[in-house]
Parts: sequence; C-alpha cells; structure tokens
Amino acid sequence: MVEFQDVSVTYNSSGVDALNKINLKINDGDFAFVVGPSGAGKSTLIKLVLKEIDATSGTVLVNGFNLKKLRRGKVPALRRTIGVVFQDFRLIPTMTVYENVAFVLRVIDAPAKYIRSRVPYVISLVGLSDKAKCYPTELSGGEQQRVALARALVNDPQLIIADEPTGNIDPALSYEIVELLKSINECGTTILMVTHEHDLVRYFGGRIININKGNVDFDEVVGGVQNES
Amino acid sequence: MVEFQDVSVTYNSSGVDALNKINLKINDGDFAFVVGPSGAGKSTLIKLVLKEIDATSGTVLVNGFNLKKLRRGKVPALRRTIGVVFQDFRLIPTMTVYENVAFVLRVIDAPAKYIRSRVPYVISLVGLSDKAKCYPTELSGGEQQRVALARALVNDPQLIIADEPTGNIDPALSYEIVELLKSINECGTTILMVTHEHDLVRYFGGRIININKGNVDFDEVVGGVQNES
Amino acid sequence: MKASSLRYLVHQGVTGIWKNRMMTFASFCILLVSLLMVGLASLTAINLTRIISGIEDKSEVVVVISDNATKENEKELEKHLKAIPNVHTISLYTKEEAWEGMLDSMTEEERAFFKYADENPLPDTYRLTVKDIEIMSDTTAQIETLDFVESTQSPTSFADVLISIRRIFSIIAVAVVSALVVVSLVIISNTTRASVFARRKEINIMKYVGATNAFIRIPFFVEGMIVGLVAAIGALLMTKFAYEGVYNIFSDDSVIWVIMGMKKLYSFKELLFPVSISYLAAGAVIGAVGTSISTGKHLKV
Amino acid sequence: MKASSLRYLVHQGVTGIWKNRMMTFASFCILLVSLLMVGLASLTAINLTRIISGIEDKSEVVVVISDNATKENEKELEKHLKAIPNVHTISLYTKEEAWEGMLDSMTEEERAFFKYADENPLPDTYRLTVKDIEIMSDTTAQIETLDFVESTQSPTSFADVLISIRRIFSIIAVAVVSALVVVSLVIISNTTRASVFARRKEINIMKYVGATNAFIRIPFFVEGMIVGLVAAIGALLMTKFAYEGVYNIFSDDSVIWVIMGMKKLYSFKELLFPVSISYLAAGAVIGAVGTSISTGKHLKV
Ligand SMILES: Nc1ncnc2c1ncn2[C@@H]1O[C@H](COP(=O)(O)OP(=O)(O)OP(=O)(O)O)[C@@H](O)[C@H]1O
Ligand SMILES: Nc1ncnc2c1ncn2[C@@H]1O[C@H](COP(=O)(O)OP(=O)(O)OP(=O)(O)O)[C@@H](O)[C@H]1O
Ligand SMILES: [Mg+2]
Ligand SMILES: [Mg+2]
Repeated sequence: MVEFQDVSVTYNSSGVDALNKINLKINDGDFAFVVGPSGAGKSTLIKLVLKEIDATSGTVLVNGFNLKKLRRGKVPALRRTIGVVFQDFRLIPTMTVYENVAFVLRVIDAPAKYIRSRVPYVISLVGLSDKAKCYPTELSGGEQQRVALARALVNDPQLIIADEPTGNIDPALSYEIVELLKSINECGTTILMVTHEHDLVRYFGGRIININKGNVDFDEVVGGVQNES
Repeated sequence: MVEFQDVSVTYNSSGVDALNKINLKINDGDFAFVVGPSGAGKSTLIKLVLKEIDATSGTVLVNGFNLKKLRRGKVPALRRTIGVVFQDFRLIPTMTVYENVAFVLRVIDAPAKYIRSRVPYVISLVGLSDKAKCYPTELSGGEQQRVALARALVNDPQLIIADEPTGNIDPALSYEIVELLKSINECGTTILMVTHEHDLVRYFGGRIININKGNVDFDEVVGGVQNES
Repeated sequence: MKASSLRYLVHQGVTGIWKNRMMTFASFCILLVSLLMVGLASLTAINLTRIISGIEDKSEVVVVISDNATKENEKELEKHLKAIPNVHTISLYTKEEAWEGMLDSMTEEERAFFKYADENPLPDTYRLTVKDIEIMSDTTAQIETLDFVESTQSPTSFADVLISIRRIFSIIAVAVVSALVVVSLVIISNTTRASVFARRKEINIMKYVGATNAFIRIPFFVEGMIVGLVAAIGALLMTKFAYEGVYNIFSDDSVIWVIMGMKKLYSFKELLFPVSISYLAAGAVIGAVGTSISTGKHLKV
Repeated sequence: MKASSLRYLVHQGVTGIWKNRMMTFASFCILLVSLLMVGLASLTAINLTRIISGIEDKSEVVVVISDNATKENEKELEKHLKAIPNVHTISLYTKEEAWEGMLDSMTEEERAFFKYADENPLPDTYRLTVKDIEIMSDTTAQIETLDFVESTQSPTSFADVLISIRRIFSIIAVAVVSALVVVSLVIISNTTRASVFARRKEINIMKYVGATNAFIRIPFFVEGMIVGLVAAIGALLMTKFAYEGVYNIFSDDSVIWVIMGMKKLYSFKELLFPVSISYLAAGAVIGAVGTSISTGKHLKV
C-alpha cells in the first residue's frame, strides 16, 4: 500500500516545485498507470516511494513504513519490498545480465540453490535467456530495459514500480511486457507503471493517474479496449 | 548522403550478427523513420554511420567520406557533419545544459559571439530556456532527451541521426519534436530517426525503413495521416 | 549472514581486484612505497640508536689518582666510584699500562726520546664508562669531590658531539617517519576514495535494491586487505634486498667500523620477525580500513 | 585555433581543478611528496659532496726531507713536487715549526720530559694536499723516487675511510633518488590515469561530437601544469623549511664541524635559484605530461 498525504517536493538546487500537496492512495493489489507530460513530477513521485528523496512536507506511507520516521538503517528493509525499473535502467556495467539480476537475491541473503533456479527463470520471462552472459554495454536499449525489468521482478516484491518500462521497446514487445506485469499483478503484487504510451493505456485500461505540473489532474478507473473485445 | 553497400556487422564479444548484407541509400534532404523490434540492429546502423564501430564487411559512405578508408585523424571531420541524439542521451554530467550544447560549437572553433546567440536559441527551440543552468541530473528523463536533441541541432549539421528521440517524452511533446525535425529537414538537412512509436510514424508518414533481425524488411514512402486531413 | 553469502562477498572482493586492476595497482604502489619508506626509515633509526649506544659505551672518563694514594686508598676510591648511579663500568689502568700504551701510540722519532726516560711520570687512573652520556658533566663534578682524586679527564667535547648527533638524528628520523606516515595516509585515502568514486554508481544501485551497508562494504574490505597484504609482501622483499645491500657494504669496509668504534648493524635475520609482522599488519589494516572507510560517503543514499 | 577557443580551453583546465578536486588533490599530494623527497635527497647529496671534498682538502701527505738536504736541494724538490699533476697545494713545515706543534699537542706530563731535550730531532717536511684522494698511493710512490726524499707519510687509512664513505653515500643517494623518481612516476601516472578514467565518458562524448584530440587534451594539460606548479611551490616552501631547520642545527653545534673538519653546508639562499627552477620545471612537466599522456588511451573512439 502506498499513500501520499499532502505531499510537496521542492528541489533546492533548481527551486522547482515538482509536487504540490499530492493526495493519493494505491491499495495492495492495484495496477495503476501514471501518465503526464515531461517534467510533471512522475519520477519525483517514484523517488519519494524509494526514499531516494524526502518530501518537503506531508506524509508518505509505503508497505507499512512511514518514510518520514524511517531510520537510515531500515531503508534496506523498505527497498526489499519494492522492485523498481528505472527510467535510465541503472544496470551495473561490470556485471553480466545474470549477475545484475542475481545480486538482488544475494542482497536479501537468498539460498544459493534458489538463486540458481530463480534467476534463469526470470531472465527467460523477459526473453533474454540467450543474453544472460552479456554485459549491459553489449545489449540494445530495449534489451537493457528488459534486464532492468527482470531485476525488479526477481525477488517477488510486494510492489513493483516501473518508470517507462516500454520506452525503448517496440510495440509488440511492449504489449507482452504489460501482459507480464498484469499476470504478476493477478498474483497480488501492486504495480505502478509510468508511461507515455497512450496506446498501451487505452488498450489495457485500469486505474489511470494523470499528473500535471505537480498536481493529480485525473485519477479514475477506465475500461480498456482489451476487455471490450 | 548515407549509403550502405552489402554491409554486415558481427559483434565479436557476443557473436551476434547484428546486420546482414544491408543495402540502403538515404539521399540528401530525406526524412526517414527507422523502425523494427528490439535488438533488430537499428542502433548498430547508427554506430556504423558515426564510425563508432567498423563494418565486418561491405562499404559505408557518409557525407562523402568512405568510412572504411577514413583515417583516425579525419574522424572528427566526419562527426562534425552529423548531429546525433543517442538512445541513452550521453550528456556530460559535469556541465550545465547550456555548456552541454555550447561545447559542440566550441569543438568546431565557432566564434564566441555566435555561440552566445546560437545556443540560447536552440535551447528555446526544445523548450528548455528556464533549465539552461541546470545540470543533467537535475532534469527529468524527457528534459534530458530534449537537451540531447538541442545538442544535435546546434551546429547545423548536414545529417541528424536520432535514436528514439521521443522515448521518454509525452505524446504531445513528441509530435512537437517531430514537427521541429520536419522543419529542419525542409531547410535541407537529412534526418534519420529511429522510433518505436508507430502512432508517430503513421501520423507523419514519409520514408519508412523497417529492420528485422539485421535485414531491411521494408523500405517505402508512405503517406501520413497528417497530409490526408 | 549465510556462509554462501559470505563466500560470495569474499569472492566479489577477490575478483574486484582484477576488475579494478588500474585502481588496485595504484593503491598497491602507494602502499608498497609507504611501507617501504617508513620501514627503511625505522630500520635506519633502530640501527643509528644501536651505533650511538655503541659509541656511548666507548666514551670513558679518566679519573687520575693522587700520587700519594696507597693501594688501600685506591680500593676505597673504587668503592665510592661504584656507588655513583651513572657509573657503568670501572677498570684500573696502572701507570705501567699507561706507559706501554703511550709508547705504542708514538711515532718512531718520538719514541726515540722516551727510551732514555728513567722514571715513569704517569699516574694510576681509573677508567669509567657512564650509563647516560648526557649527564656526564654532573658525574665528573661529583667524582672530583672524592678523596685521592687528582683530576678527571672526560671527553666532554666528544660527548657533546655525540649528544648533538643523536639529537639531530632523532629529529630527522621523527620528522621523516611522521611526514611519511601522514603523506601515505593522505595518498591512500585519496586513491581508495577515487576507486570508490569510480564505483559509486554500482554502490548506488546496490543501495536501491535494498543492500545493507555491510553487504556493500565487505567486498571492498576484502579487496583492500588482499592488496594491503600483497603490498606488504612486496615491501618486505624490497626491504630485505635494500637492507642486505647496505648491510653488506658496511660489513665489507671494516676499517670504518674500527675507526668509528661502532657496534655491528643488526642483521636482517634478527629483524625479520618484527618487521614482517609490522608490515603485514600495517598493510592489511591500512588497505582494509582505508578502502572501506572511503565507501562511507557513497552509502548515504 | 582561435584565441577565444584557446581561452575557453585554458579556462576549462582551470575550472577542472576544482571540479575534479579530489583527484587533483591526490595528484597534488603525490607530486609534492615526490618533489620534496627527490629534492631533499639531492640537497643532501650536494652537501655530502661538499663535506667530503672539504675533508679531502685537509688530508695531507707529509714528505720527510733528508737531513743532508741544503736549502737549494729543498727548493729543487719543491719544483719537482709541484710538477706532479695530482699535487694540489704544497707548504714547507720546518723542524722548528714541527717542534712547536709537537709540544702543543702534548699533555703537561709529557711536555715535562721534552724540556730537557738539547737538540731538535725532527726533520723538515713538505705538507701536500692532493686533488684526487683515490690515487694518493700512486702519487706517494712517485714522490718517494725523488732526490732528498727520506720518506713519505700519507694518511692512507683515513683516505680509505673517506673513499669508502663517499662510495657508500653515493650508492645510497643514487638508489634513493632513482627509486623515488620511478615510484613518483608510477604513482602520478596511475593517479592521472584514474582521473582520466573517471572522466572517460566525458571524453568519449566529446569525441562523438567531433572534438579533435588536441581539443580534449588542452584542458587536461593546463590542469596538470597548474597542479604541478602549485605542488612545486608547496614543495619549495617545505624544502626551505626543512633545509633551514637542519642547517640551523648544524650551524649551532660548531664543535662537530671543527672536529669533522668539514666545510659549512650551503645556505639555502645559495641554492634557491637552481632549486626553484628545478622544482617548478619538474612540477609543470610531470604534471602536464603525466596528465595528458594518460588521456591517450581514451581518445581512441
Ligand atoms: N535532482 C533534481 N534537482 C533539481 N530539479 C529536479 C531534479 N530532478 C527533477 N527535477 C525537476 O523537477 C521536475 C519534475 O521532474 P520529474 O523527473 O519528476 O519529471 P517526470 O514527470 O519524471 O518527467 P519525464 O517524463 O520527462 O521523465 C522537472 O522540472 C525537473 O527539472
Ligand atoms: N557492443 C555490443 N557487443 C555485443 N553485442 C552487441 C553490442 N551492441 C549490440 N549488440 C547486440 O546486437 C544486436 C543488435 O543491437 P542494436 O543495439 O543494434 O539493436 P536495436 O535495434 O537498437 O534495439 P533497441 O530497439 O532495443 O535499441 C542485439 O542483439 C544486441 O544484443
Ligand atoms: Mg521521469
Ligand atoms: Mg537501439
């Protein structure tokens, strides 16, 4: 569960008000699309959830943690409940695809045996089995994005946040990726996906949150084309 | 003018055949969309044009340079005729937006006076006048992408190559960006744009090159929705 | 933490050495040079102390005994001299011995004269060595108050020289060693900070997927420790080489040693154990702590 | 290249110092330490050479003149001695002077005897200093073949000692200085390589927009040169401080100098000009070349 109560964010360095008194509640098991123009504050919203930045004012609750009161030492515990696909991928260039995915499990001290079976499975889910031994620089943009997605999925988190997970992927694959996220959502994982691709949103429907200039403009459940047919 | 004659590329490290005997000719003044699934070889095509990599076999001609025979010392001369938007932006993190754009002109030894007038103009074209003093890390994904575009435009190159220039930008802005590229094209600049957004391609029409598994599948001029209305 | 995880982290540290070979090599060089220089400076200081204490042992106070002293008076005097705390050794040098010694030290021409001397004009003397050369003048003053002491001759000027030399050497040695220690720390912390800086993205990403600080630090720690140990071994070998080179030079030119009246240098074998232990400990600690401390800054994400 | 572009590149270099302050500081430290150590070692070597040549000047060969030589014979002999290439200075020491000197150097008791000597048994002598102490034994052999030379006395054992000392000092000095030079180069090239490595993306991007290699190198070059110059100034100040400290210690204890028969050390003022020039040149060259050479690797894009 993610809840924003009157949350504002102002970046000191540029003086930009990225979010203005946002109120938003995403329940466990929701699937929400976050849309909005460039610079609206979508990535800022995600940074808040990860406690990468702190809210200038207001309260952020994530998976039972009150982020304002969360001590430094507890941040890893919070982050282990969340899987993230970053807009700029953030893969570790010195690790292979396999290692990039596996080390998330090593971080949570998973048994070696589990790692050996889980990682190849997740990599196959995103269709990269034959690239498992490549380094990120040897992959195309779309392939890197899928590695980032595999990394977000691998430790079966309560909440998956994806910032433009289909930004570098061709349409056919984009649909497959959202289908994948949908099926994960059906097993109870909350999913928050930032996207610019209105086609995708129109097709799948569901909860759509539109952010504009730091405000929530629109927040409703919309039927998708997919379900009509 | 860009011409590929029987060009193949095989990456040694992964053994992937990224391009197979491609033949392609893009004339001066063309506007071409390059589409195709993830990992098809689109970015590889661009790397060839920039002489970032060399073709395993075949001939690549760019703006009158035969890239196979081009000596190291002449590579800067080639690159100065090309403006590029990279899929991963490649902004210099230690420079402000203004400096990131301006240094392209400094590289070609442009007069200081010209730099002072040209750079703000180009930054205003991509709508970032109020962010000129920000550093790349202080920008949203879409804003970074627009800085990359401004950098590609600034020295008025013969050829602009854009790899997913709208990947992180909301639809409304995407249309504006392509309009901008179109108007630049009308002044005689050749433009090669890689994109996954079929909506854009459908709307604007023009020459569409579809690459699939290292081969050119489709290469035709298609009428756009824009022109019909 | 599971054994398998620990094994993984240690393995990461080991492979990190090769992955970051450039940085690692820089750290290695700096550690090696620092250890080597501080080590050689310390060894020099240790040997200088030994040489100086050797010279100290040889600087004697001559106590001239009155002509009218009997054997009993001399015995009495010896007891009193022994009671003085700063007196180390004491030996009687009779007028006959003194005469022989004097003849020995003369040139042929000079000796020719003394052949005709009918009486030995030299007095009996006690020759003392002192424990602390720096308070020698107090000691001689005390001795001169005793009965049957005609006069004392102490190598005051020579003692002054020795004291000055020791003072200069200790100032220089302390200055050199402490400068090197400070400099090494600055350089090492800078290099490791640079190494961590080059990997800050990696650290950053790890933090984002919920890695604890320990998880991130252990590989750096292992890496730093290994580099430190290897540098220590390298420094040890080079120290051995340099030390034995110098040692052999000094051993060959025995003339110097005789004239300077110095004890022999310590052989490297005598020093091997403490030197090895110090090098390895210093290398491992500086490497490990230096590397892992500098990760701290980037862990605050 | 336009003046404005050059100004821009120089400015980039200057601001680069602050932007990369961490790396810059590391380079600065290493350069400073290297210059300081090589500089101090060289100054020590220079002074040792002066001291040794001072001792050399004082080591005399005594040429004993036959009893039956007349004043004319002595003059003749002096001419022959002066003709020997290795002879530096020559002075006559008559038997009367020798007698005075001998009495002066004696203790009270010894002197008592000589009072009664009716004839001066000492011979006239020439005292020579030589140019090169190492071939002194050849020179004395040559002198002994001359007429009216009774015998020669040369301080052979003392000369041997001096020669040994000089040999040891020069070996140690050369070893220390060359080790430091090599080590500094390794460390500096590593640090600058690390600095360039941290900026490899930047360099890479510049290449993609058509920058020439010179364009990329100039800022690094300027940065390195400035850092080198600043390090040289720092090293110069520290050298002055350290040198004058040691200089004062030695000046105070004049006893040592008298006994060791050494010339005074060079004052820092005498050395200021060559030392400053060497420091600044070395700092600027090492800084600039070191930094710009290591950019080479990343320019191949
Ligand atoms: N670290 C930062 N420092 C200063 N300003 C920032 C920083 N990050 C973002 N901003 C500013 O805050 C605003 C919101 O940025 P944010 O990244 O949340 O946008 P976004 O909705 O993700 O946009 P996009 O779709 O382009 O990624 C932008 O105007 C941006 O310039
Ligand atoms: N440096 C490299 N070393 C090895 N293999 C590479 C390298 N770069 C790309 N490849 C491989 O070559 C193939 C083509 O890559 P390319 O980047 O050209 O794809 P793309 O069409 O740009 O895809 P996308 O739309 O996902 O960016 C991919 O399979 C990729 O894994
Ligand atoms: Mg964003
Ligand atoms: Mg691509």
